Amino acid sequence: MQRIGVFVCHCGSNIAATVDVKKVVEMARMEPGVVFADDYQYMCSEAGQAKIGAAIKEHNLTGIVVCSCSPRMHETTFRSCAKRYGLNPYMVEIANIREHCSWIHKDMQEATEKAVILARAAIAKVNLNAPLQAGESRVTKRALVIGGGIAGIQTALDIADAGYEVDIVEKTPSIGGRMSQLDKTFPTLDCSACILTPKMVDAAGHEKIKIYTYSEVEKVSGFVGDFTVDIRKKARSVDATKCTGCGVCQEKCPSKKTPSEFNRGLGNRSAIYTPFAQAIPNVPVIDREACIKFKTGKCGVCEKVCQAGAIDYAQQDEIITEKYGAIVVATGFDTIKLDKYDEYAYNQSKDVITSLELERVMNAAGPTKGHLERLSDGKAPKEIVFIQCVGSRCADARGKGYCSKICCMYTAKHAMLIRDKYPDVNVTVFYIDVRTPGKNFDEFYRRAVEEYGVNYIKGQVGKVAPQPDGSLLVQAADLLDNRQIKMKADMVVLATAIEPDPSVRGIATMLTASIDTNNFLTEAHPKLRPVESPTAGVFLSGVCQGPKDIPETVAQAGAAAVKVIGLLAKDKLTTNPCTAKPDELLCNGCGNCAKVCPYGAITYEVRQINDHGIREERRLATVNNALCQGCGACTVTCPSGAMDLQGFSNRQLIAEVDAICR
Amino acid sequence: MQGLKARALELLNDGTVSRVLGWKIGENTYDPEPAFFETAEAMEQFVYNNFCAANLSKYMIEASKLEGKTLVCLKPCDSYSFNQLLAEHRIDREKAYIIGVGCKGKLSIEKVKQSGLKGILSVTDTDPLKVETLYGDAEVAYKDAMLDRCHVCKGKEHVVYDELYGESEDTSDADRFEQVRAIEAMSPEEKFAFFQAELSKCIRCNACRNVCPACSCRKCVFDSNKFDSAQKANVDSFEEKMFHIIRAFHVAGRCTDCGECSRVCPQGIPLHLFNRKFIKDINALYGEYQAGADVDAKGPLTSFTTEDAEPGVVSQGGIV
Amino acid sequence: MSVNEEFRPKIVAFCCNWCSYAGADLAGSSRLAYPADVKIIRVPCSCRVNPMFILRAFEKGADGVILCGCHPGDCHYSTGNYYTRRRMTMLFSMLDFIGVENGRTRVEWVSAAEGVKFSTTMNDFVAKIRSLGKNVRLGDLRCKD
Amino acid sequence: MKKIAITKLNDLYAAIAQNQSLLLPIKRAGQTNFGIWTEDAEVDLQTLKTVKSAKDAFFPQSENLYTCYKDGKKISIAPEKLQEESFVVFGMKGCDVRGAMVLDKVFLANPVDNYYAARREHGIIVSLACSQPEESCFCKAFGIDCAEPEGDVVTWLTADYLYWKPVTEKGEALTAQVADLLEDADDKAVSEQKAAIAATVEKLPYANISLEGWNGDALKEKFDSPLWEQLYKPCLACGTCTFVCPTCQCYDIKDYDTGNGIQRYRCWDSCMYSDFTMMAHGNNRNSQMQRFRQRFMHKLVYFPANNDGMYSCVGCGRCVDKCPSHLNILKVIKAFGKEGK
Repeated sequence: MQRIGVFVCHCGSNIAATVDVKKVVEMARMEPGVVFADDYQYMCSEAGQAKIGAAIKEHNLTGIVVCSCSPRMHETTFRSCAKRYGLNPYMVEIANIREHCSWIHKDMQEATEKAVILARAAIAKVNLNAPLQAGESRVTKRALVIGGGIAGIQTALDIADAGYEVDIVEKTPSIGGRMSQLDKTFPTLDCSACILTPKMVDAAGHEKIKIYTYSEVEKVSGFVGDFTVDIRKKARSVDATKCTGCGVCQEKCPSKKTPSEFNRGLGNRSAIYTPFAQAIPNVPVIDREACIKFKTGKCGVCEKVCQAGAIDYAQQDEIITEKYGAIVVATGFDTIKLDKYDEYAYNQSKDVITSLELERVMNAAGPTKGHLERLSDGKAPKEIVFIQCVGSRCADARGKGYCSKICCMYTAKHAMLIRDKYPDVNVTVFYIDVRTPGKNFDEFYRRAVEEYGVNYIKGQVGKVAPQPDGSLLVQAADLLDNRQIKMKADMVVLATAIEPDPSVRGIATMLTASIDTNNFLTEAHPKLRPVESPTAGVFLSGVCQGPKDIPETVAQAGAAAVKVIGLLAKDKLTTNPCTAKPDELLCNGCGNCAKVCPYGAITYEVRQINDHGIREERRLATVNNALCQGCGACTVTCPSGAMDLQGFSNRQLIAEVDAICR
Repeated sequence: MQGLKARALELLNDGTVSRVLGWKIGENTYDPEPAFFETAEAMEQFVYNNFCAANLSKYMIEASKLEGKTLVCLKPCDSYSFNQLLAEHRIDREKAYIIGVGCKGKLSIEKVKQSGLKGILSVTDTDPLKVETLYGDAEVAYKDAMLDRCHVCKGKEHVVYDELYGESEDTSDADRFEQVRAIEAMSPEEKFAFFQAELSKCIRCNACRNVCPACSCRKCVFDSNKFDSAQKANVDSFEEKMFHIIRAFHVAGRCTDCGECSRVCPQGIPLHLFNRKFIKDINALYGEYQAGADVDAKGPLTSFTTEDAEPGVVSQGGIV
Repeated sequence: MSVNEEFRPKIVAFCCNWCSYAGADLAGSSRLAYPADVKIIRVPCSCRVNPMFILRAFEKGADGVILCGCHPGDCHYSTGNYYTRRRMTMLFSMLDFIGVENGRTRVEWVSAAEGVKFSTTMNDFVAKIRSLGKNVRLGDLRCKD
Repeated sequence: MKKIAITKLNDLYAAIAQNQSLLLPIKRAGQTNFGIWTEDAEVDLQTLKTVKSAKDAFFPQSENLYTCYKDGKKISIAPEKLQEESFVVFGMKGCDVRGAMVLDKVFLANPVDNYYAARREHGIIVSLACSQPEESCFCKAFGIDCAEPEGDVVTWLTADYLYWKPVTEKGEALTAQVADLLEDADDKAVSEQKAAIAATVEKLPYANISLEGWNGDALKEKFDSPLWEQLYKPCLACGTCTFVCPTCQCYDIKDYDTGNGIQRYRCWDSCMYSDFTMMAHGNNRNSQMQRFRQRFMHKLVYFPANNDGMYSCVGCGRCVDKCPSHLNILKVIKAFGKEGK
């Protein structure tokens, strides 16, 4: 029989205002196994924890129930507390009487009754808890960063500077990411390439960093501290060890009609190409879809002109298997597809472009060499309209419910830059709200309006209609003046919503990292653990976690690096003891549990057993505790109930059911 | 039958097998019992007639632990059960020598009695069955005395065997899911009344479970304390429901529809309906699946597709 | 129970730790109310929920059981909820087959970000159970007194 | 001797049920078992053997012994009420009536089982002669006369009438309750039926099976016989034989948590089950052979040894009909007979 202590937290007035905590204490005392119950203002505080500790000592408690906030919040706190006072941390259960009770119910009697039942269920469970011992697993002192944008580069640099090996896997031929496509950055207007390129060079030159470009993560197995990852190094068709980066091949390549990914399709590139001049590595790849040699077998110009003899048409994809202790996801973002936004005529007119495309247009290395011109006829625009929140803050299913966060600022930047360089161009911005929280952000926006005369109109654009004269008719509502606006524009720029790069879904599945409905990776805690995935050993850097600008990305990248360093600094990790455990006397060895195990944690072995005097050899399931993550899929597949989950055992869950239905 | 007996004896005598698992002649034609034969002398009592309905595959679990090979006689439908047990590592293929025996539909003395005959003294396994009773002689058509399951025969092919003996016949002449569909068409009240009446007869004798080749757990969850579910009392109608639902669930995707459960129920509960409902649902939602047809097949409840139907399909017009 | 007294169903909600339990937490921190009839049991993954737990709840007097997990494809354990989906489809179909009102059981996928969905789901489920009334077809009479 | 036209049987049931509950063979979902009579019940006197015996009337498959209630940390115990009202079991066959007498030996011997004793005291048995015995019947081997069974009232069913003969005081009292419905009758039809039954019984294949060698002294030779090892093999370890048996009396005692308290109940158990008499160290019979042997040794050796030679088998033949593997007590008796033991 357990000796259980029940501790009811007031959480200031968060709980106590709605739940009669004294009543919960009184009712808890009636429950089997309970030898002590008390309440306190803040159980999680030092004094609260000391109270728990004193009770553990005084009443020889073997288990405790804390009626408080969500276990997702403070389970770890109370487990550490228990441990400090000599109680096994897994003898702690939490009754969530805040999020699941006091915060959602108004009626005191009703909330109190429910709190009593939730406490009862936790008490019933802890009555069946058994002390669990965490196991140990080793840590491979090497990190993997998936994505070579500014987030990935920064994370890798920080980890490497701390002295740990780190590999970057980038799916495109060069690191650099979205930031390399940007012209200027807000609110300082410094040139993006000027601040990014040195970091790229640092990363490439760092002795602890290995960069796999044109490569993708193919398979991930293992767990925190001990991941095994297969990286597919796609065939570049160019021998990187021989290539000097002279660029002759690209010049001579006869296939030059492939839309350039780097220029967002606004210009073309050759079949053999480096995405941009400062690419790292400065080694081209052959796009086999576009290459005449690969398509027809004839050509071979690049091979002929390459003096280094680096062209290798026979190169094959290579699979590299490497072990890592930690994995950082830094897969970044893309702009959403605009197929569902016909009203903005994006697919009908070349003069309707996205903001990211405008970055390329404004950039000296871009398709227009930095001249602001209409892509349809090359004329200089006189009237430019910016439309904000295209697909962001969207109530319907066409777009995203969230704010893309960066658009207000980059639009102010674009408007300001255009007005600065081309004072004769009128710039009008249609917006829902202008959101400028950030250091020097609002000042920046105000300068755009006040100093540069950008015309901001609060209102949604209903339609952009291409006119026979080549102009664009913009129909909008001015919400402040409450009037309909019809204006002609030469160019329309859409502040298109950003979304996580589509590749993140597959990566999340491989990593078993959870993802939200918008495909942003979920953090372990939205406030307290924002750079960690709930999957141990997986960390988040940059926009894959949520929209953010460059300084935020860099800050988060550093934070993720610190978490990785903290992990890699350990020699051993303690493993989750809530793992599946088979009862050898009940196991049939049927093999069904292994079929549903996502981690390959279950194997079978033939063992001699003594079943109440019957001695025989049996095929029995064995669980590798280091691999098992404790999902419990196996427990339901097992018909005899031989497979059980420690910490969430059949009998514990049934006891909770019983306590609730009583 | 004599040929089969001779062949079995031959294999026993030449040491290919250490024993024969077949049927032993009973007090009458209609009550042969499953039996192991280890000697030529014992083999004199070997019988294989049209009343040999028992599925012997489950006995192979114990036989697999014995020294030497066991010759086992499997009818076409039994061979599916054998395969399923094989897939779940419950039996050892190396320990079995399978003679796939011919089957033209098996007879049931219960069916003969249901035709209204009482005090049966003897019966033949011919078509028609000639029945001698205390109260007069009668004849019963073979089809009328056949087990229900044989009317939805899986076919005459054995899915696993070492050699075949005798002719088989596909005796199916009914729609396998007709009864299931009839119940599906009922109102919830009618369904409930139907199963309440049927299950209230259950005496929890466990015959259905113990005969079932899919219920091969060393210790059934209803006999262990793992779920606090070890109940033997039929005090309350809930217990029967729980037992039969969970039993059906545990064998879902594993049940070959051999029909032994319904054959052995002393209260005549149509237990196969539970299993067949699951089979019908699985076929409809996850693709046609016959447990035991392929040893390497992935079971429907240990696999998935990302496009599977949602559980809500049940309340949105049901699974059809 | 007198006829005037409002029927307060007993409802058990199994929530997976990573998505739905967090969704319930979010509903709480967003103060999105749903009836107190719902009591949540935390499980690591929806695939931990054994049909026996659900029947057990009904046996002991529950009027409705709802199971919430991560959206298919988003399972923390990558595939757990796919198994849940098949298992529960089968179980619910069987309950329907034996004449149990099919609204008494439900599966909903609720992500950690869907506090609103959690709350509306629970409101809707409770309303459904209230309309179905007391569970009499699937319960142990010994627990009813 | 009284009689009542079979067309009026429903009136008779209603009259009996007016004063006490009435159990009789009722067909439900295709099977006939004893159940409580109601207006719409389908009474079935034609089926010779109910699937389960009438044992439930006195020794239910499961029954509450007492209930513990919890109030805070205080626990109170409420014993289950014993049977206080009389009830009638109608249509019990000679074998089942004898079955109850076998149970008496167990439950009425010291210490008396109060639950059982109360039911026996308040139960009135109206037995029914077996007009058409069947092939699996061998009650004669145990000295039972199915043509004139024991009971408080004995009845015979002919094509037109139910003949009614009170035998005991309880029987007389019940007869008085329904006297209005009964008319006087002579013994002729009954005598004819008895003679016909006797003639049929002689033709039954097992009616005269020899029980020689089966007695309380046979323990040693029977227990160690190698025959068991062959006989048990097809046994599925199900409990069909025990649960349909009118004399099997083993039970288990269990607790059920109702949420508000604990109901302690007892329920039939079967010596065929692997968890029968399971103890902390395991089971004292850990092979199916031992369990199988137990059942027959108990019926034919241990029971007579303790009860003045009375077998705890009454030859009803239910296990013969119902065993999924076609195993049964007859095959066991005959197997040993062949060995000449």
